[in-house]
Amino acid sequence: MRFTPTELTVDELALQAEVREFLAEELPPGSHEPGLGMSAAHDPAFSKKMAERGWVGMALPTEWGGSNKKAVDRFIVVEEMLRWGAPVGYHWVADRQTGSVIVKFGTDEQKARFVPKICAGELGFSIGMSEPDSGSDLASVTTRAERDSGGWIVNGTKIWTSNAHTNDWFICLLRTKPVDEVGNKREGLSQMLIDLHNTPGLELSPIPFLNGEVHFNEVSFNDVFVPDENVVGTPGMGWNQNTTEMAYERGGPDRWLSTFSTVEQLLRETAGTDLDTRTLELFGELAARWWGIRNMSLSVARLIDAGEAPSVESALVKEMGTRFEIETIERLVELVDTELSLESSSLFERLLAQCVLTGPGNTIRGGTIEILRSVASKGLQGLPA
Amino acid sequence: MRFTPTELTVDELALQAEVREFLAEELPPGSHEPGLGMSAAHDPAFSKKMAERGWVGMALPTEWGGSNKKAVDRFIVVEEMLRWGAPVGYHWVADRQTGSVIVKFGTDEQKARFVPKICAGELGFSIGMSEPDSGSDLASVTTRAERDSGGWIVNGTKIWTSNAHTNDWFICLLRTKPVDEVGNKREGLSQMLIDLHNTPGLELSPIPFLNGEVHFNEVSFNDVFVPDENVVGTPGMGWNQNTTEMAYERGGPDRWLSTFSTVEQLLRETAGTDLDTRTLELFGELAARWWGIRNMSLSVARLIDAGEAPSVESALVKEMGTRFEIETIERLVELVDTELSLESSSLFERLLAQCVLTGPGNTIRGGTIEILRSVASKGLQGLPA
Amino acid sequence: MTVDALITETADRLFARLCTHEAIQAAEANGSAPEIWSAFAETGFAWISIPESSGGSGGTLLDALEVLRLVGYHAAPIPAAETGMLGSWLLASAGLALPDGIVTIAPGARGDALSLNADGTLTGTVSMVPWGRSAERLAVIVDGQVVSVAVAGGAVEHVTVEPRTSLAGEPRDAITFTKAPAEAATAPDGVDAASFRLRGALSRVALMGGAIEKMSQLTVSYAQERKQFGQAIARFQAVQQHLVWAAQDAALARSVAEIAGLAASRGPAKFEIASAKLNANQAATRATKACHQAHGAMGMTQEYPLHHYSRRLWAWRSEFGGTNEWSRVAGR
Amino acid sequence: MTVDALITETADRLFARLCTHEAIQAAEANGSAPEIWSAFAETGFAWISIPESSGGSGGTLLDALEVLRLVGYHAAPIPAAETGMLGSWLLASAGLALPDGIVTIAPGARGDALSLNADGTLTGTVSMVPWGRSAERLAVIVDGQVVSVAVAGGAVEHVTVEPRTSLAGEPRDAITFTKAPAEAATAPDGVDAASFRLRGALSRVALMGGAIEKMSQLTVSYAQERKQFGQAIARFQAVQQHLVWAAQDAALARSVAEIAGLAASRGPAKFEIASAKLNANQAATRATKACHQAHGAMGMTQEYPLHHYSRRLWAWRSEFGGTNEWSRVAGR
Repeated sequence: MRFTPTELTVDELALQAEVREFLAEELPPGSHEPGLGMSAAHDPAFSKKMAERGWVGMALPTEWGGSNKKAVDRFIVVEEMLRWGAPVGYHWVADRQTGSVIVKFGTDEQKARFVPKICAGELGFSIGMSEPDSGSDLASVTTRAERDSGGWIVNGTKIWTSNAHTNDWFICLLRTKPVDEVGNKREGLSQMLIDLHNTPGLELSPIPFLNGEVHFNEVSFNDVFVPDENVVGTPGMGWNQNTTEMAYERGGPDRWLSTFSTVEQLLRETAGTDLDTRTLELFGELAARWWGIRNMSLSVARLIDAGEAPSVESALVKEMGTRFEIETIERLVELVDTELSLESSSLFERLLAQCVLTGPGNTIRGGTIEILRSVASKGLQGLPA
Repeated sequence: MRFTPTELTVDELALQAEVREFLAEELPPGSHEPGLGMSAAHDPAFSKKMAERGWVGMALPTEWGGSNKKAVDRFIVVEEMLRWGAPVGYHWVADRQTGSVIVKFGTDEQKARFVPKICAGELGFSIGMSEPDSGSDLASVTTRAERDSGGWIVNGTKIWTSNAHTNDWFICLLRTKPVDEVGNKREGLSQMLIDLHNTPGLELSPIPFLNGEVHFNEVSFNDVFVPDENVVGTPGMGWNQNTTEMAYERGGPDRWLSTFSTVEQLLRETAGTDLDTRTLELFGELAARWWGIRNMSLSVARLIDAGEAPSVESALVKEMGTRFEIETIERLVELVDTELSLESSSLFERLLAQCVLTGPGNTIRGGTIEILRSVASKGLQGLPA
Repeated sequence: MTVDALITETADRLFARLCTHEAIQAAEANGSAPEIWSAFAETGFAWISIPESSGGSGGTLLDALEVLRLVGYHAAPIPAAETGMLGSWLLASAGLALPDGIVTIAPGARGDALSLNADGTLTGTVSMVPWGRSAERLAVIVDGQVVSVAVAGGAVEHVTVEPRTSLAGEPRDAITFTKAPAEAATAPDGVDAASFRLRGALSRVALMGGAIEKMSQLTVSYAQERKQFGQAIARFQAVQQHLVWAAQDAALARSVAEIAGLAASRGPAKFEIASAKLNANQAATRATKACHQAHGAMGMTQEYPLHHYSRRLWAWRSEFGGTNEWSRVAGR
Repeated sequence: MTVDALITETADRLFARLCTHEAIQAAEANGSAPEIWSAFAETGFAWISIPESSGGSGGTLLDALEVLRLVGYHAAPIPAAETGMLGSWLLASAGLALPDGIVTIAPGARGDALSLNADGTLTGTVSMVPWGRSAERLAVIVDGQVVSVAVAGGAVEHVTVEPRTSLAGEPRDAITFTKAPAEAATAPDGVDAASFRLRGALSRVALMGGAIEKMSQLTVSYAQERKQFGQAIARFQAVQQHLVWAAQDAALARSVAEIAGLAASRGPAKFEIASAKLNANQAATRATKACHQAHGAMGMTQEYPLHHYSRRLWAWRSEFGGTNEWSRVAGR
């Protein structure tokens, strides 16, 4: 395992400058309430503007509407968007995962149907993976799809489906063969694409977050029919396809940037003032650690562009980033030593209040921190994940 | 589980004052290099002086030479000794554990033979428990004792036996029945008392510590004969007796005080100077946390005096104390921000250097931190340990 | 000095009955819980530790802290500390009358400024005032005077209440007084901004001890019931760590509250209260992290009760002084 | 800019052969390892990154850092950084001659004081001098001058060497000069106490990256081989945490060393080196804790090699600036 040091090329720096210019124009400071990482606001108009620049589905083939760019290019765009707290929620999952999965495993018909719309920022996707009894044991899927003429009949329940109420479709992991028939819970699973709002028998129930906001949904299936043309890849191979999807999710800059916009806001609010030693040292420490993790994350993107599959490296970076986020919040809370409120007049304090409330979720999204450790630990020992 | 708040009585405060006076007289500052917790120096003359005050084996019955005092009284004496870094190494284990085990499980003949000498500070004990392959799995004892006329023939190896080279006897956990005969590795174990220096077939090999000091030994048994009168309690019941012994070890003040003398030395060396905010805050935080853990530890001693068996409480306090020690060292190293050396002219820096080198051992002694968590976690769930 | 078991039992039973998940949720939505308050006030617990001669319910500071521990344990959405050991304590200390309703206080937020005018009226703004919108009066120290001023939820002249909330969704309002009629009396020796802040911190420590204990118990139950990979998650070492840390922090927070309470019954207890708040703050940070981690996504939802305790702990750890402030006090 | 694989391979093979457990232990007991040093010096690696025109071996700063990474990886008990990228760099920068033997430097310990006398001799004391007792000369900046002074292990007049050791048991001596003959030349622009401290910190980061990597590998092997409760301890979640954290810290420390090295090849790289040292220090603290925890008692013994790396890391994290010092630099 090696994180080869890498720096941005001249072209990549130009892209970074372009994104910064775009953001300064579209979202001048004060014009929007920044979102934190994956809780970024949902704004189809903004997604469309980004797509017009070629920044949604940018690593996908031009044939299907993508920009055929590199993982590092996507890294640059995502990094700037998250630092700015831009409203990238609508295209987030489709851009990061679903587009790639369809391009990799889907039929040409599916590619034509979905990918150009994803790249246009016109199609938001959710992921239907967790179930009420699955927890971190994601392969223990019990929502079953049974063969029917020309498709499948689905019954069961998915839970913690982020933004199902605001997105258009979701990609679902369903059991197409019982465990006792295939002998292993990772076999007999299939991925299917399902319209969230125009599917008879599909019902969404919001699960309010602890502060009342809705991100999560429960999605129940009552004899939902999914036509064969919406099955992605090979029936029964869903777990392997899904694992690939998870690997895309890890190691990206979302991990270690979702609280960094809060730090940057504190920098803005204290700019020009005489910092005390404690604040100066904390800024220094956070900047140094951000720099360290960012370099490693960028190395992972380069590895992907070199055609490698850095899954252990990604899990290591993600676990580090997650701990960095948690520690950043704790240190900031200690530093400001004041009562926080979501209604504070200081944007920094509002953001920090939001960080405190959503912080525990950072260790859960995309695999709990324990699962990440297990993936990484197996990789270190040369064992299969 | 409840840690009832408790404070020292007038008599207890008088004892504390007496101990402080004794220490100020016997070990005026500058006259000795303080030892850190369980690495305290070995000084039979000092142990004898303490015994003359009735402070060795003080909780043991007067009948056998003890002072019949309470656990809280012992707490007071031990706390002051450790804060002062006094050379309590020679009587440490005998005072803390072995004396109680013999009184609880031994024959009257054994009590008469060993306990008065322990209480006189004239008999140092070690513990023969760990084996090369046992690690944290302490019940996986393979050193076997086989029946022989009037006693047992012992073969095998004990390891990590602290201070076997400077103590007189040790109390050993030995397998007297094979596991496949008793069906459970916690059965078929027996405790025996063995002279460390006058026993044919017993061989000690020092295991130098990473800085060259010797605390640990390997002790090998080559057809060692142990007479029946040296078996403690019921043959085969050694594990249960031993578990009792471990419980005595936990929760006592040694856990959270072994680095505190270092903090107190820093206080002395900075006394009268104008402390910067960082130092002031660190002193405040450490003092506050010390106070918090000390109150809980004192509550445990009161519970013991009330005839309860606070094993979960002890494990919780010990795990907290261990983490407190580690964090204290890390915070002090960050605070002083200087190159440490065992040969520094500052006693504080010498102590801190010693803390850094021996710090990792704190999480190992008397059960690794993971084992403590497992004991505590089972207790919290109402499961048997 | 101990607390009568009857106090513990009565308060525990009362809150267990009133503070259901739904009731706490409703209090957050409505910004008040008048039924819970009136049932609580009826028992007299609201004025425990305030001498009967001053119009209180009598009892000791330890009694008051025990009631607050149970307020924390049940996440009771009421200004128990504010009305009792903080607000009425201020009023009684200066011989001012206790109102029948809720008394609140000004915790001393950044930017607060109040002044007594020459005509005896009060002018200025205080913020982060607990349940300001429901308070009958505010008790506050201004220029060495204990001042009692009518708030009446902003329904009186000269007073405006801007609703705000804490991280727990509990009211923490900004109140502006413009020449508001006020009663004032000289604060006796030992009653000043510093001693009030200590007392405020002590009230939070008691609340936190209760909340961490409940959170720890919830987490043990959840970990025993919740199954993953074919076994209860309590069997995983990583989860056991969380359970142990939460239990330690629960024990620590309760223990420091009780010891500091003993010390405060005898004197200013500056070191003890500072140390107790510092320990309670650190315990809250560790325990909320451990309990949320053990709960996974379920703990992040409104429908599961963990957040009643974790969010209150995040609010209380910042109220009446954070870790750095109290470490400086303890370090002196 | 990359490093020739031949450098990595040659140095790795050299150290693997020389730096056996016994050889490192013997070096600690004797306070020097002359055979290891001479084999190392013979390869020319000792003067890598110093221009051939100045008497060095040529090569880049990245080459030098790669050799130091391997010095750390193998716990080679030699003053490689001191003789090369620190001491000879100072001498060469001012056009002073490079000696054949070991060059050491003054890391700038508290209380150090040196002054050049009017007759060109040197007076004063420096402490924590790496391998002072084995050094031929000391290179140091005094009053804007690069000074080269003979030490010869204290075997010359005007110089006394008091042996001291670091936490790793490596020599960190105090040297006192009394009117010692010295050569001096004006330090060029960019060569001053601050840039020297940055360069010293960078050398430690490279060493630390290597040592954490080795420690992490040792720990993975140990956890796979060591059995408890009937299975390899690597199967326990608690041990897996330790393995993952150590591997992260190994990767982090190596990565920051390399990125900071790139930046330092182009300019002062103040932020990068400060950040790299801060990250390496934190990585060393976490990784030594994790690796010792996974090893249990075995890791605390002299006979098992873990301490060669962990003790060096404890020493290096304090050398050329701790975490607080560098966080202030990075924060500006």
